[in-house]
Amino acid sequence: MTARVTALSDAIAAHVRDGACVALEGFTHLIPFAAGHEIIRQGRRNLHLVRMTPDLIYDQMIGMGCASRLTFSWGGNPGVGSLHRLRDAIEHQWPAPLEIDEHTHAGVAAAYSAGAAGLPFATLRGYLGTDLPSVNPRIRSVDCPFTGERLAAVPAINPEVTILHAQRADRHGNVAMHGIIGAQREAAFAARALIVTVEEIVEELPPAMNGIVLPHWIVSAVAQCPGGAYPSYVHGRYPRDNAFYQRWDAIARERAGFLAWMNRHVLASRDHATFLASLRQVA
Amino acid sequence: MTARVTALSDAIAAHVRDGACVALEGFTHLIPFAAGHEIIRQGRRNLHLVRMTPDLIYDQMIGMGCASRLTFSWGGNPGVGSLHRLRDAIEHQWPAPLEIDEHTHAGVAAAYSAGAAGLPFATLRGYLGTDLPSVNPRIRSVDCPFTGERLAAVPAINPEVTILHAQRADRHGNVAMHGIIGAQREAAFAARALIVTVEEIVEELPPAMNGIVLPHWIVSAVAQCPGGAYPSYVHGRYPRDNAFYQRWDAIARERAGFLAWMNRHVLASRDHATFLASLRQVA
Amino acid sequence: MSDWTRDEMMTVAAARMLWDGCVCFVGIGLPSAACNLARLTHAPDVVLIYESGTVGTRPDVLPLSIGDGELADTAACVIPLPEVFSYLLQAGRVDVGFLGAAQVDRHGNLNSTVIGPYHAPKTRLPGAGGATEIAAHARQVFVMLKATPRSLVAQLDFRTSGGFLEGHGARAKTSMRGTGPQSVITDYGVLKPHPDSDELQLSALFDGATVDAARAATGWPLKVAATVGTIAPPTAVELETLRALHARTREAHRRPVRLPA
Amino acid sequence: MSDWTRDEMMTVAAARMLWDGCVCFVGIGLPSAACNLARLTHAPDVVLIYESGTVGTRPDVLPLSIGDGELADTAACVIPLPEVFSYLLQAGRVDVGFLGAAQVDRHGNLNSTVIGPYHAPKTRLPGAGGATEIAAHARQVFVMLKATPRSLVAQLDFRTSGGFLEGHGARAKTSMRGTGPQSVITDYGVLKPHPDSDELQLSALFDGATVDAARAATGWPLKVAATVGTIAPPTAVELETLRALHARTREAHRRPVRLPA
Repeated sequence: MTARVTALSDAIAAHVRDGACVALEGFTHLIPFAAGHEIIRQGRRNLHLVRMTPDLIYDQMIGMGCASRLTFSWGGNPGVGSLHRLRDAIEHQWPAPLEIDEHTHAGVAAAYSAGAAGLPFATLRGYLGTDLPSVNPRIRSVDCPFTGERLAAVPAINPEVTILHAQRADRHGNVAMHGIIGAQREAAFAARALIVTVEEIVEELPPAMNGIVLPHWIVSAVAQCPGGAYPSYVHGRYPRDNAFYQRWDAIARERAGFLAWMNRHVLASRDHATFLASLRQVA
Repeated sequence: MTARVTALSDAIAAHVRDGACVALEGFTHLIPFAAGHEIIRQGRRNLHLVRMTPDLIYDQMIGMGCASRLTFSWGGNPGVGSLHRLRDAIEHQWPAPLEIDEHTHAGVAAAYSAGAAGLPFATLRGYLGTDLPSVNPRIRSVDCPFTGERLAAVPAINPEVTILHAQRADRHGNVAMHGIIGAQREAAFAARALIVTVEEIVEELPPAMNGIVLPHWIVSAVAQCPGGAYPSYVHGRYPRDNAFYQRWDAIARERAGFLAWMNRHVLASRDHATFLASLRQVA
Repeated sequence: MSDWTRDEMMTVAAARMLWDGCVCFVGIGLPSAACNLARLTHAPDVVLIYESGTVGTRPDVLPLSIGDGELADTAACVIPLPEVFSYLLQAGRVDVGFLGAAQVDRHGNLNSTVIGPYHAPKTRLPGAGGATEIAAHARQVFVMLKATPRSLVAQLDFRTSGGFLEGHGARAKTSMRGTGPQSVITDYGVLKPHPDSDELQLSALFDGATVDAARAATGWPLKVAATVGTIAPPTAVELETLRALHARTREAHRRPVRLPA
Repeated sequence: MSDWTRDEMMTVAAARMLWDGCVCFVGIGLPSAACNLARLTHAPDVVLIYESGTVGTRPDVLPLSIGDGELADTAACVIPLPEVFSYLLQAGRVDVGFLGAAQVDRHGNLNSTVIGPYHAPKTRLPGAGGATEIAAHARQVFVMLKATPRSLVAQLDFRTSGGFLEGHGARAKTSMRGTGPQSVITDYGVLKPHPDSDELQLSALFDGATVDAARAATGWPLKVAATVGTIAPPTAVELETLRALHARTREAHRRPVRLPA
């Protein structure tokens, strides 16, 4: 399979169905906001969202009613506080009940890695001394066939669709990224379909050697989407808008204010460029 | 612990004891020949050698009587044929019996990865349809606690000492490498002690970002050793001497010729520079 | 100089616990400030690891999040997140794990998951993140939190990360590989585990803090070590370095970000 | 042009089996020549993976070993070897695995480990390397070897890699994920498995080869497919491309290497 260079809206329409298990990854860096907004615009429902650190983008998707289940390991606004929409969904089932499948970072990282490797489960020295296994039946154990030691086991994560943002792709769909990469490669290899938005599509990528490349034949669709990670950041292109993360705390605190903001900036914008323009008007 | 910049002979004397489990890694590229020769010069015995692809360096170490056990997955002279000293040890117990612990590449790679991760075993979809488990009791199985599937399991490999060769280190002992890297990082993280020979020690390494760096606090000793991977190669420095690999077939075919060559070039040379000089005289 | 805040004293006290060259897994917030203060003062070669994969990082300003670009630019290397947890933490290569929490109990167990019942939460907190495995596998753990009877509690609402479990050697019987929370740094002083019972007890007070104040801020009947030390107030160098770090950080985070075009 | 060798015919026939864009895990030797010939002729976008971690590589000369620097210089990316086997092969992302072997049996099982008993070998061979898992997980497998009654054998001395096991659907009952050896390319023609019995039978002959010669070179009573095709001889372009590749390779490997100083 060779990656199709396409419009983001077409990629989402083609690959993200209602009820799908979808992972938007990016650890602080390269968070695919543009793709998340497009999923909101297209009104997807009952998604099983997976992400180590539900960030503002999942706060928005959950608050807009896209999700019915969340697999995660840390759900906050980093350095700021709560994700109010996530909390409202968990604490008050608004706008819909949200089943949660809660893990630790080590557990999700291992589960993505197992998914990438085509294994049904991951083994780790994890979940020791924690109550998590008492609330999550998906955390089990396995005995070492050599030492007899009991270790933790989690099921592999194999998203139907993984969505990433990256610095560049070439016209064949090879994707290059650098900087903090979290568990993105594992989430990419674990997925049945992989959508990547990029800042720029170039004719040819430079020789990569040991650099991070997602080869075109594991990429389902590439969409050029400048600023697509904003308000998170793209190493070498634009910094994280920490002030926006701080402002989000007030925007998302109340349902009405949240909905008004989403309507004005996301739903009223036909694409990410328009979304960014709408923010520029406010600034 | 901070890495000591030291002479190779001191590093081998300090870390490689008779009977130790030792892994010299490097997949075609960056094979630590200088370190292997130093182990031969220091007359180590009963080593448990681990390496995915026993290359000329293990042919030499085995032929010189350093090893009593070998964990491996492919033992040949790549593109040329047999390793005659390895075969002589297995077929005729010369110069000493050699216990073999035979795996597949996937199995050894997984075992190093498990060792690096501090897990007692690795799980893989491996050893299917092969007779290897019937001759290697260390290949076992584990059942997935979620799906019930039976998978292969191998014990983690945690060498007492892993030895690598790399392009550069800084004076703190941080090591940078690039090019084909095989399972070197996994073998490094799996080891209790890590010795690295490098082409060059520099004051400061350039910023690495996603490049391959072994941080100084996992490195036990660094030794500057130009040409230390010859006749294998160092990307960006010198090419593989394919002709030498072809010549080795004749050198190693008979015991007497092998011993004469080793005596003349390795034992009679006090260090790797002298070894290289002795080869230059022949050429 | 005596016009320091309790936050500053906590940060300074925590920083002093790190030694030069130690390998430290850094949580965000107070731990991040403490670790970088140590690096900028007595421990220039402390190895700071953030769970985002930045190893040996030397940020000029404190990150707001755990994955700011500054951390990557100044790192010895940036590795995939799964390797941080497997090759570094789980393999036992981290000397000190530095954690915060919403609640700590008398045996150093931590809650950062939920206040109230898990399935009907009063307040849903962010959750475990890296904390559970840091608490299990770092050779020792330092915890930082402000003391109130609602943070130092007799009973956790949820145990996110294991300290000494039920105490009296319970942890040593598990496969948790580190030695557990050896210091809990609060804003009145430092708690350390009793060698037999593993119960946290008052081990040292900040200059100006009292045993009574410490007890009032603790949700269980706080025991006091045979000898309670006094922690020297911040030195001028420590305070200046910390305040300059915070000032640089504030300025950097205030700098307006131009929206990408 | 009819002055081609059997080696050349084998290589050309194997190359033709690859399609443009297919993801191919390449063994060294004859498979490597075939895969690169395909890339230089009808399949410019074939994705070649060598187990050394070079992905999407486009070498100008054939590597002597599986990890020559040329492979890294021309690769789309170079990844750690454990990922080649886990993320690419085991996860089922490889279309074609290309293997050689010392022995093949009638059900496409392969031996590259030992001639004679394992514990008292007559000839110790290199062993499995990547072959066992390539044979299990590549979506299909092509095998290349020169036919003699000692290479196409009734009974393997050791089963290194599974083909159709005992045949008659035995493989499909295992957790081997690929469809197994769909073509065995010998120097007289191509064997393919019978759809029911999984037994390899003569499916096509090279120009000039005969059924009798094929039978004489096979260590079991070779069955012949209902219709046996004839494989067109190498075209001028194929032969010229292959010979130029070999000439470049010979010259590169002959180039004296200066000993490092």
